[in-house]
Amino acid sequence: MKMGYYPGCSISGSSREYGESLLAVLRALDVELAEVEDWNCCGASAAHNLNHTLSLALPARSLALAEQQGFQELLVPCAACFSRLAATRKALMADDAKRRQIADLVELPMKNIPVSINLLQLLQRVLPENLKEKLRAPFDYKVACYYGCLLVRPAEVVEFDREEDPEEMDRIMEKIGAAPLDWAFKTECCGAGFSVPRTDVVGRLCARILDDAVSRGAEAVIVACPMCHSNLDMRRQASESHSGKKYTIPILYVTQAIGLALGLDAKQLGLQRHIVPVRLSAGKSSQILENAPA
Amino acid sequence: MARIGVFVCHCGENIGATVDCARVAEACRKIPGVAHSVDYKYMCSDPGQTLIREAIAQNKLTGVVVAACSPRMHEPTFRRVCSESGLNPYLCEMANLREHCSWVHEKSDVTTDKAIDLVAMLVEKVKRNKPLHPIKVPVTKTALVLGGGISGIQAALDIANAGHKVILVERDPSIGGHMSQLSETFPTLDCSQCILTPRMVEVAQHPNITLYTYSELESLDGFIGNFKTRIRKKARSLDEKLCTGCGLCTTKCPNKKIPSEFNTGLGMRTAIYVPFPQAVPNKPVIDREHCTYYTKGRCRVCEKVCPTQAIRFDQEDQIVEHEVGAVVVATGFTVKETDFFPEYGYGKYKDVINGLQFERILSASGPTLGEVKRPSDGRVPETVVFIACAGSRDPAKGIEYCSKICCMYTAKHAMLYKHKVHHGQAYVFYMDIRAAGKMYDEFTRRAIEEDHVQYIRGRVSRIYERNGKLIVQGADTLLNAMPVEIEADLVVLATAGVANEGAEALAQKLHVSYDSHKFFVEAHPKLRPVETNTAGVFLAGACQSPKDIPESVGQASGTAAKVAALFSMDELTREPVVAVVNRTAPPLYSTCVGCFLCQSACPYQAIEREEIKNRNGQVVKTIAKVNPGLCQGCGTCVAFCRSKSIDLQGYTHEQVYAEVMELLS
Amino acid sequence: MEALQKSAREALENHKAKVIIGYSEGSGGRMRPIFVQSPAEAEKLTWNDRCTQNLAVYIAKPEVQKLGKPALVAPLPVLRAVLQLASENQIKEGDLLVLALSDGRVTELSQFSEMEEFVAKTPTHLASKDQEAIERLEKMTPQERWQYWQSELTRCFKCYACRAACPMCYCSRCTVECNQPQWIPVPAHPLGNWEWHLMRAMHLAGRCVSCGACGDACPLDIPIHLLTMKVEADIHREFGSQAGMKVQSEHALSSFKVQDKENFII
Amino acid sequence: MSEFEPKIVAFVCNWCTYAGADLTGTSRIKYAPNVRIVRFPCTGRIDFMLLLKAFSQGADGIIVSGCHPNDCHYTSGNFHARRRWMAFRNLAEFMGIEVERIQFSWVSAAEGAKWADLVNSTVNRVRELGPYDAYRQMAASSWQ
Amino acid sequence: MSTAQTHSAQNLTLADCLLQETGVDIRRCYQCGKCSAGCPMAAEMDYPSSVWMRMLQTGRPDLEKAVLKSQSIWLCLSCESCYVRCPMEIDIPRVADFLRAASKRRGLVHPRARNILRFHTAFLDSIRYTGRLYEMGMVVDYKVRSRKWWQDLLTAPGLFLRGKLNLLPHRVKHPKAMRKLFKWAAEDKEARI
Repeated sequence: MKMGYYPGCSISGSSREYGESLLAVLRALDVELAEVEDWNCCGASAAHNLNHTLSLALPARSLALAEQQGFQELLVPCAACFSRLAATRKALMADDAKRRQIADLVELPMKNIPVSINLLQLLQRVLPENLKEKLRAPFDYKVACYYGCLLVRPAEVVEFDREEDPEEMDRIMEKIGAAPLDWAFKTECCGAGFSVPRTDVVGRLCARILDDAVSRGAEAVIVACPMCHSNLDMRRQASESHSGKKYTIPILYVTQAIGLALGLDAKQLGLQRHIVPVRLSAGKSSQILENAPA
Repeated sequence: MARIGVFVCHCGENIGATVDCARVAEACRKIPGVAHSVDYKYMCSDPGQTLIREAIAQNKLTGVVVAACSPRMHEPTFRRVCSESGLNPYLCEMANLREHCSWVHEKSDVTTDKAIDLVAMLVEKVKRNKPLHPIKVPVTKTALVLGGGISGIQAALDIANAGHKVILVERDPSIGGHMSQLSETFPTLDCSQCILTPRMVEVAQHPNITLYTYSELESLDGFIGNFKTRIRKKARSLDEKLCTGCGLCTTKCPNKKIPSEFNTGLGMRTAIYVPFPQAVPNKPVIDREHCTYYTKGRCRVCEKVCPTQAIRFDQEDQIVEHEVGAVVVATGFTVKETDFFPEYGYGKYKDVINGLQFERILSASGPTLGEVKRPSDGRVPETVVFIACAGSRDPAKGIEYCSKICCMYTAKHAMLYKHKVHHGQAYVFYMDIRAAGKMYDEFTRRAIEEDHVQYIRGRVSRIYERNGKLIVQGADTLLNAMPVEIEADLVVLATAGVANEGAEALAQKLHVSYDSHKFFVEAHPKLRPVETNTAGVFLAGACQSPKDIPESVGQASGTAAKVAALFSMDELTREPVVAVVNRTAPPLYSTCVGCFLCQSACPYQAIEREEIKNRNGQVVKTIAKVNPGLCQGCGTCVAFCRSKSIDLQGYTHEQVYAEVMELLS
Repeated sequence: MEALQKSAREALENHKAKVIIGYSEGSGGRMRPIFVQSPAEAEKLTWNDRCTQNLAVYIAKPEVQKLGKPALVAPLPVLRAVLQLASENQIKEGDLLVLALSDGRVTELSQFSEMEEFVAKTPTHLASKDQEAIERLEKMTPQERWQYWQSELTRCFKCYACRAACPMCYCSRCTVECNQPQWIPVPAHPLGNWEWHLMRAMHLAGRCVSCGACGDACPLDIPIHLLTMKVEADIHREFGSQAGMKVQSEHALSSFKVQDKENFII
Repeated sequence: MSEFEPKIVAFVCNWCTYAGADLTGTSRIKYAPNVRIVRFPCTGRIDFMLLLKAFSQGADGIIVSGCHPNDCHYTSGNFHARRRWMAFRNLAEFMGIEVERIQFSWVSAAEGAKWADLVNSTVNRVRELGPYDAYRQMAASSWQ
Repeated sequence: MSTAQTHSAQNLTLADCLLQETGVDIRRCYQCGKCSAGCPMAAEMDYPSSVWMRMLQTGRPDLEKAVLKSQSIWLCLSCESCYVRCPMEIDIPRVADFLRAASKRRGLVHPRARNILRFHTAFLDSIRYTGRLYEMGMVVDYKVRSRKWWQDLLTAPGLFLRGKLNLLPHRVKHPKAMRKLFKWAAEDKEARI
């Protein structure tokens, strides 16, 4: 199956492991990705924070290019990019004047703008029903599925799963043998763009999330967004200094969890790039995964 | 030559502001057949009416056109004026210059021209009106009351006490409705069972009331004064005459694990059960979905223990037919379940319950026998959070209206909780306190001042569970929206009052209109709140919109007054707008050729066959004949008849033809 | 057509019928209806594909009723007309005898149920030339159709031969003759013709047995039978019912289904 | 007149659409003044001949509206009307009448706004279609 | 607040501009407080979302200015919790976007929120010149603007060793197109209010 692909800026930079594990897993599930030629950054929170028109123009250019290159659907693994692209498509479909304005600005006709889908929507489609038999090492750990605030919200733009207490990632985790926990911070914000200017805020918000997950016995937090991952993983020290507790719970991408279950090795999944070492408890399948120098 | 009077009304500013009434009156004066044409500030006022009366007398008018508001509003008024001045009321028509013209168009010549067209159209119609006389129809002096809640009970008792027969139909095994589920009632905190049970017994013992419980309306046909209704008495699987209500079967029944609807799922009941101790009639019902005999064909314990052998497993549903003269709809409402709220956990937290469930917990006959224990582990909650406006006033959730009673029963809940758990702490998250009834606001103040209920102004954003506690995330908008987080043991949502399941289907059976929330629509929100657009069908209680007990009882007595007024007349006069088959001289006798295709078109089966015999008794011809008693004047047959042999009085072929021709000339 | 003449003679001899209504050769190579009252005249009865008049039209006429119980020579359209007239309470069982013709054989029917089985067996599709004409018209644009019918219908001079030839037009006073109000303008001008033919088609909606007698009767050969056939075809497609197949009181336009589907009411 | 103002007749049922139009009035929702309402007890009473009469008298557009299915005050008047409208519309289309000028609709007593939209949209559509000259010429060439 | 002015009846209030530009009508807000209750940043905000809604509703210029000068509009993470739960379906994040843009244009950015603005500006600069986010360049640009030289200095090597820090940017083939986009967006009418 062939699928349009809008990688987003962080997937080759601060969250390379997300890109690596995504490609590894999709190759294992024989899904081929075709990157959109010359895509540009979606502007994430910076654009819409300062200039609404810019926040439409930036994603519009990438969508126009994708349309020109014949894509109907685009996989957008990063939740922020997914939210921006989906919001832009909805806004331009509703406002013809704006659409024509931007179309002649980027000098590309924008007739039927490709639909962007997020990682969970794609996995829902491609994960085979009999996945359980194909697993080499079932990922049977207690996990806290963390959706973040943009993956399923707002419903008018995203139209996927439930806005409160979503379930799709939990279903996917069950398919690979994990035991998703019923916890209370599935869609509470991790601090997103404040990672650099207000790291203390990220520390506070992430501490709340980690605290709840750990207190319910989660062995790993599963995410599907590079910004959530970097705040929960890279900013671990800020969370620990805020709450005064030590958190060793690893943060895994959905693709990494699936990769492990399919038996792909840690290097391919970029586990060595994590700040918080991915040490999954001896317990069941005693997987001690070494990682890069601490 | 017709002598028509045209009376153009300014309706104060309502018409005068955008329509040049003088020009309309002046233009109509030129229409052939118009003998008198004036405009006046308020036609419907007394001076306006006397103006018409004098004009009829002085100009010997043979028809009147009042150009004012909608005929749905004042047609009766002006027709009464005409009949008082000796002019047949059906020679008076109204042109709708207000709702259909002045209120909806800008002030311009076009609008005034349209007004003139509308009046001219009605003048042509009135020229061809014939004097008609009301039809006398007998009135069956029996009332049908649907719904055995407090409204139904009150309506039934009032009508029965007025000396008329009443048939009370209740869907559940016992009458009592939601009121029987309440612990105590605001604002006086008297126990609901104590004030309700006597009324229920009075209904059961009243000679004029025939009570059908565990029964539903199957169909309703006919019209005011002459309804034919069929009621489905669902099989109780026991013979009511033999059963003494001893309750032995309900104690011996082995199947005890069925969630009790009466206790809103908090308590359990047996397969053969009586909903609550004071049930009227105190006769059990077998729940065929769960009873082991019906599901697996075994058990029959109740049959064995029954001292009077009253159990009838093979009992079938029974259809009972009755003729009634009026219908009072008092089917009540229900409240939203907690699974309706995504942000409060989609109903997965056991200790997040709705108002009705907390009533059962407070109620002495409830699953916890009146002690406040939380459903999850039965512990006494130390901290209880009450959330007002849960679902109501929430357009995002599709319920934009206020459910009217939640502020009051939330204050009551908090108060009763404090009375039972003195050391407990009660919080109420509210947006506005709507306590507008008599002694209502004083009641909520008592909750705050005497029972120390902590009222916080702000709506709760989210509830989640953390090691056994329910974390309620709110904000106090009176303190610069300062976030407030409370660890609660129990959360009670005052959920929105919504229409019952099946309200839409019932409305269609009764030909009563309903709004987008499936509440029944009253004839006029201010002036006819207890009537519907269907003559003879009245509304009482929460089925029309959520309301508290005093208002429901008030409305119920209102409908009883309406029914009593209807039954005070032996004969009912009905609008003479009925179809008539034309008759001509012999040998044709009528242009109707007797194809009788109109007979199958008539929804009221009002068309019969009439054999025309000549002098020596031979049947010359069989033609259609309309029974004026049954015909409701819809005109479906009239537009259908190929040879135009049947016509509708008030909307004859000539009249509508003239209206269209005039309108476009 | 000896079989036909034999059964006609038999019917008259043993008084099953007082008169045989059939076809016989007329002037100018055209067939004309004939009322045979004595066995001797029976050999005048013939049958060939030029017999297009719908003999059922005579059942409702008082002059024919005076002649006593008729036996009707009935090809399929005539038979369907009889069933539809029965559905519309114009004739009762036993009022007439039917000599049903189908590919040469003559079967005598008197019960409506027998007639229904007979009709159910034979196919009821339109003649190919009519079917093609309707399809050609349906392919035209609305303007073209308007022009077509304007040019055709303005030729009509309102001789009402079509009404006379149609067994379903048995109304004692037709709407055309109603002058209070004057629904249809009397003169044969474009508007008068237009409204007359449209009204006639609507009044035959769900009742026309598509026998084409009206089209054949028209002296100017205006294809007015296409109108009634088209209406009947639409009603069959959309409501499922067809005229003259059963004796039933349920008529297409005097009954309804809650699930009737349409795509133009918003 | 600068712009063509279509003449539109509306045949409506008294219990639903007429009451809906009343509600449009009481809610003061403005709409185009081109429509004249003729009141009938039920859509079942509306004779197809009246539509022909309206066009012959120079109407450019027609609105026919009544109660939603299942809401009819007389239980089935609107169901019968619907069947007649289907048969009439097919025949009219077959004869070349511009059926887009006839707008059939269900408007309930609670849909004041829908009535205003229905009128405005029909007026605009008929304005675009222009005056119904074809039918008017046929009528004009037929002396009464 | 100075004298107890009555609520201003002055014609074009900030709320009116908001309605014209974004279609969001804050008159719908009936102050239920649900947005502030669910906002993760409400505790730190000087005026949580329900309060600034009320301030804008009054149309008083002094309160409007106070909102634009507030820190809370910059602390908003656009996490949509408020929009998801608002009973009146008011797009509060969109209002926050509008207020930030207005605050920046009128130079009323709260001193303690300047770093957040600097971060966004640095982020956009990186897109303006390379078409994509050049993380390294963006952080350096931010440090120059905010003079926060020491922040994250220790974590940088770790990130580099883990291959998370690209030294060179990935350029878009037509950087000129990006600049054209930015110039056009800057002139758009909302930018001028």
